[in-house]
Amino acid sequence: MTEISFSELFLEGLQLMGVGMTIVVSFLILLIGVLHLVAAAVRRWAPEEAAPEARPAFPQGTGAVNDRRLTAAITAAIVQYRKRRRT
Amino acid sequence: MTEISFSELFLEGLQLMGVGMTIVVSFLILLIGVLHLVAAAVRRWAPEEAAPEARPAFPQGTGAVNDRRLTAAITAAIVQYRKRRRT
Amino acid sequence: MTEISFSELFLEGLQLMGVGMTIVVSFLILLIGVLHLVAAAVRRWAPEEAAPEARPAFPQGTGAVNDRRLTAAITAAIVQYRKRRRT
Amino acid sequence: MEKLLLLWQSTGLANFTWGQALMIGVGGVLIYLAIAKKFEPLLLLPIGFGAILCNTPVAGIGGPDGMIGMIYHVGIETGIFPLLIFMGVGALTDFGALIARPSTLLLGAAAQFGIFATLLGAIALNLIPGFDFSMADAASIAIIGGADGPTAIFLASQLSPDLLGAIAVAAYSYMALVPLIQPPIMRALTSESERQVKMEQLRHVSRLERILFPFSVLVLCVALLPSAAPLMGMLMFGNLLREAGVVDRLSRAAQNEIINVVTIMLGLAVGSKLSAEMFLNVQTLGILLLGALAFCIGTATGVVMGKIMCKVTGGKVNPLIGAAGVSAVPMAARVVNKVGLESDHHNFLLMHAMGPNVAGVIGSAVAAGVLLALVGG
Amino acid sequence: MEKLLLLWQSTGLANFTWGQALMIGVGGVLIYLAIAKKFEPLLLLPIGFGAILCNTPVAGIGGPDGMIGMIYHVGIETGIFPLLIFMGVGALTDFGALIARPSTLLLGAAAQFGIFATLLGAIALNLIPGFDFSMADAASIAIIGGADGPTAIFLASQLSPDLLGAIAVAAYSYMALVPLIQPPIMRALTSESERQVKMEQLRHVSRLERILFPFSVLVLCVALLPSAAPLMGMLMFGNLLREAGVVDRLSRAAQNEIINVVTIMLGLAVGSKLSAEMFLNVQTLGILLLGALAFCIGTATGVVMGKIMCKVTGGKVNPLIGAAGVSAVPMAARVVNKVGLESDHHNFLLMHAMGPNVAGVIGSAVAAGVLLALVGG
Amino acid sequence: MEKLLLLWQSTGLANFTWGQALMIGVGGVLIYLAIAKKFEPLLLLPIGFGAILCNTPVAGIGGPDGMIGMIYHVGIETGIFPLLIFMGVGALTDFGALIARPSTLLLGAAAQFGIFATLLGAIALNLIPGFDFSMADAASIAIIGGADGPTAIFLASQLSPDLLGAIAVAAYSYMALVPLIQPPIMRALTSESERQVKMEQLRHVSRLERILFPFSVLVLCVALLPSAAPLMGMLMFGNLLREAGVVDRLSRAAQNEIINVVTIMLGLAVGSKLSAEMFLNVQTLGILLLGALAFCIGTATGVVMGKIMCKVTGGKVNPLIGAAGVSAVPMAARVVNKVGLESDHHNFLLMHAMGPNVAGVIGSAVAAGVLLALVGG
Ligand code: NA
Ligand code: NA
Ligand code: NA
Repeated sequence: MTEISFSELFLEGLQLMGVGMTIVVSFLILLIGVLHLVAAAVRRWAPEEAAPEARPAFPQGTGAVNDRRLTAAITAAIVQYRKRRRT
Repeated sequence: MTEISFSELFLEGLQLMGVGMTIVVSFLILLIGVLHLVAAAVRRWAPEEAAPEARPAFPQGTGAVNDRRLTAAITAAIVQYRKRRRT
Repeated sequence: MTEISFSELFLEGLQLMGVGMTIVVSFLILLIGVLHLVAAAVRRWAPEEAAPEARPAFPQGTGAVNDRRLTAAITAAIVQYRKRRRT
Repeated sequence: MEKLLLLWQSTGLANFTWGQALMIGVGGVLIYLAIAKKFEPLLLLPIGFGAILCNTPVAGIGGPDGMIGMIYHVGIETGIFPLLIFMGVGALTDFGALIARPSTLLLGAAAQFGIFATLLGAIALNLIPGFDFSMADAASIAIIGGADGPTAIFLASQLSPDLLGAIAVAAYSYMALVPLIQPPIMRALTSESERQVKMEQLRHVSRLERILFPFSVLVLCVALLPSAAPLMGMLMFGNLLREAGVVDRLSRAAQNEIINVVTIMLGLAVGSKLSAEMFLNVQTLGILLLGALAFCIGTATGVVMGKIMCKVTGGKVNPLIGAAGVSAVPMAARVVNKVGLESDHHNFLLMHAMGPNVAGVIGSAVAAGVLLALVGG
Repeated sequence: MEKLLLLWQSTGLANFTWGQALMIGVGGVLIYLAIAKKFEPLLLLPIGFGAILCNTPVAGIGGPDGMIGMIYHVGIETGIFPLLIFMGVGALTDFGALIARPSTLLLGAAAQFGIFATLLGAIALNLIPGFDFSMADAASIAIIGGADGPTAIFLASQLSPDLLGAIAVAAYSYMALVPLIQPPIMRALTSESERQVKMEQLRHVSRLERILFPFSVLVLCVALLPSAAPLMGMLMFGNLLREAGVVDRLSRAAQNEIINVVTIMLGLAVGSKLSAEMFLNVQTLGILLLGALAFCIGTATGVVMGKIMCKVTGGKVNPLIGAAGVSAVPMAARVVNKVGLESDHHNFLLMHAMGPNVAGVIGSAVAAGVLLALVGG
Repeated sequence: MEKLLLLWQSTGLANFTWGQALMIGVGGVLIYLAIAKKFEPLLLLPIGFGAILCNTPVAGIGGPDGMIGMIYHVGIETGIFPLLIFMGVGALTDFGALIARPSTLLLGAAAQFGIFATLLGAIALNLIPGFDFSMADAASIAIIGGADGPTAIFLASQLSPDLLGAIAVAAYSYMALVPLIQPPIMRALTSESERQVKMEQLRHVSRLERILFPFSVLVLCVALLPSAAPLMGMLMFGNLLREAGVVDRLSRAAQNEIINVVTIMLGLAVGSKLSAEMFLNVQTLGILLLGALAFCIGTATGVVMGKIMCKVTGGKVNPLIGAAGVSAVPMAARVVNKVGLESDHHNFLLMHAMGPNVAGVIGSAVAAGVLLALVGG
């Protein structure tokens, strides 16, 4: 490498800081805009009907209880039904 | 590449088609023969006794029925057990 | 390779056998020492309190008990079910 | 500011060529087809993404020092990726239906006529100005008719790397389109009564036969057609891992870890061949056209052979199953089943179509071997 | 015996340099931190073990013909390992919180100031005798402030391979120290009432938006900052595999097989850069110092931007979540949650902090692209 | 037709040499042993298949441009494959029994005498015309006595690549034959009362001891025998992944994905060394003979050392467990258990035999290091 004075390097670093930070911020602000656009476009042209696949915040929570109860109820019903059929 | 006239290339292609298709068909006919031979040999010298590991066409068949009945019985039992515990 | 007489090669082999076996045995004896030292050090400075992480034979602890009760209930149910079916 | 200028000169916008922009669009279309239309998503999604990345200006991701370029060099130039996928295919494939009824190999053979007819078609295209396919190119294009992705990629990587991108895209696209392409041809070539033919149940195949099958194929291949030995060898190796019953660890590795990882890498690497100069030209149109032709002819000859077998056996073979001979496992067999059910709601042809279907895989590996031996020299 | 002498000369004891012995100790310390203190064990344990193996005298395991040296050559010099890990990170990351509230990208942007301030700091260190960081070195050191292991390794491998060992160790160590470094800064810069700000629940994000997100990022990146395309491309490719919903096999491979295997190899290979001459010098001290500085500044600017957003929105943003903008996913978001709970026991900020947290990953990939474009030329 | 002639000339039949045909038969025999006799199927099946593919005439699959040739070049010439397998072995091995009773290392040491005696035997064979083993060859052959596949492959690939095929086949075959080879020797060298010796239950080994174990071994190895550091290092790295408890993802990757995939590749690649000129000669007979000798001597010296320890400890050690010192984990330990049960139906020696068994792995890695240091220079 050629000899570079400290002040030159520091100035270059300052420049790099300014340019770099500007780009990072601009890029992410642009991305904010694009994401808003996409969201608007999706809302307009491809809205989900009543959010059929919305994942609940506590997926295993009450659902699990219901599931277990349901299974129990259903299976009990099946057992009953089978008994009746046999008799 | 050297200059090749279209007709030469086409003729070569025709030839390739003939030879290629012949080989594919011969190869697979030979394979048919080999497979029949192998099957005969296996039947003769290493028959499976009453096909102990024969996989039934509908593997879940009657087993599934049993399983389902069992599940019903088990779940009913669990429900009962839980009820008893709670009281 | 240069021409090596058999006796030279054999002598070298003998030497290799001696040296090699010596090293293997010394290395592993040293390792025995180190392992005893480590074991002593661990016993002295970092003994496990009543082996808190000793893995019990039935790893799920109280869960296992519950499980066992459940299993009992289930098995009883199955036996019942089978009996009923047979009659 | 000098730095800003430097940066502007390093942006994509300042360096885009029209071709790159268009190819990024092509990549997007492939991904759209993969996600929205479920066109062979396992391959077309990575291929599409690879195309986008490799057409990014300045970055050189597909170049000799770029990540995807290096993956291409290691995995596709060497032929290793398609061979590893073929091993996985072997480990995933149940050849039982073929072993139970070896005669279905005839259907798998007949359907390969699509390959050789397309070879002639590719050469004939040279009559049109703008086309200049060499014999190697024609062979690589023709193999699209084999309806077998890894075989097509393997052959094209050996004979015509420049056409690899277009060929892979065409092969996987048409495989996804099998449910649209095949039924009209199948209906046109068969009568209602032929489509209603019921077939006997397949006999039981013992474990020993399943183990001996890979060796039967391999021995013939080694003795007669060594140029097909890499493809056929890896296919049969995978199948032996599956059927041996003593190396389940390895079988699972071939069916999962290896095939999944290699699929990601292979897809990205194939995408690197979707550059503007290689893809945006009239040759690609020709390849797409010829690919469709190959599928149609293969389906037709398969069905015709089915009709012949139907006649010869006195009505024991449903001609529809001939269409499954193009391979495209298991899509083509499902199509056969569906078309069959249209004529008789109780006639399930799926298991019977699996025989010609897997026979088609073997058939196109044989055809690839022939082309390698005769053209690749 | 001549043999015994030969053997003694081949022992480690006869060949040890002090540096090697010390570096083996350093490796041991890293493993201790990994196991006993749970400091990023997935990386620091293999790095530490790699350091021990590569500082074994005579064996040359880290040399050009040694196993780990070859792994370094194939995986890190080429940049492929960090890129594959980034693909896995993409497949593991849920960008939903960011899509639901894009404005949090500002926090991810602000936190990158830590990077650029550290760059200047690294250059300033040259005033002290013994330090001689080039611009490329300064950039590689600065990226530690990105709090993103694979990004740091990627950039350092391209710009300053000699500093790679120290940089990787610093990056992962500070990521593990986030729960100690951040809270004091967060508390010092915010008032009690600011820390109690409650935020609105995030809106539902549709599957289509999740699928379009990788493309939004990628298109911007390709058009404006191609030098970030490899990193950002693989991150977004992984995320697309995850969200596409049609390639679950590949998504799982990226999240498990690939990332696990590559992590082992990457760790060992990074360890090979922990040699005495590269690590046991004053520059490493400088790197450790600057790394801490970078984390502190990034946290501070993130929080300050959070305060600004709080003001501008009239109190709809809790400034604490700005601290998550340094990335270090998901540790920084958890720290935010914990500090928030100290002020209000019912205020769970975790989900709100995930937005800036993943924004920080994108932000530092952008910063890496900028540094590559401006310094790497 | 010229094309047909060309094609005939490209068939295997027209190009077969007798050697190739015979070697394909050898491959078949290996696969037969793997499937029907369950002889180490994970290795012998891929090796046998690799042998078939690489002896296919014309195709050149094992050549420098063929798939398996390239895999050999990348994975075995570099030593990377056996080292990765050793890492997996480390992650799969529980050294608890050895840590609880370190004295069993003596048994692992004694059994390595089989290696060095065989070395002398190999040299002695040079007296018979037709044999011409160099010292490197002798060392590679001798390591078969280590009863450790990856160690044998690693050493042979470094010292005598030409003998690699025969050595790998011999090593794995004899490992599979351990239940036949060992019992007669064990019975001949011990008295009924010795075989009935009951051993104390092993003490509990704490987690910390398990974590420190890899370091104990590694430090000794680095300090005294750096030439064994690659092998021992990877073995201990794998074990540390297992015992650390904080990197379960990596431990599972080492135990499954990596070891399975590498086993497939390693097997195929070893098969490429089963060529006629390298295998079909009198040297292979010598290797098979010497391999059997090595196993027998190792078993004998292990048992003799067991008898000595039995005497010294006043009957606290059952001499049978010395036979497990040859390694062949866990087969040899099971054989010990079985032979022990013959003399006392209530005396389960399995756990006690695990100590010498894993000690044998360490012992042969040390022996390999010695041979590399003294012969490999
Ligand atoms: Na086909
Ligand atoms: Na960041
Ligand atoms: Na051993």
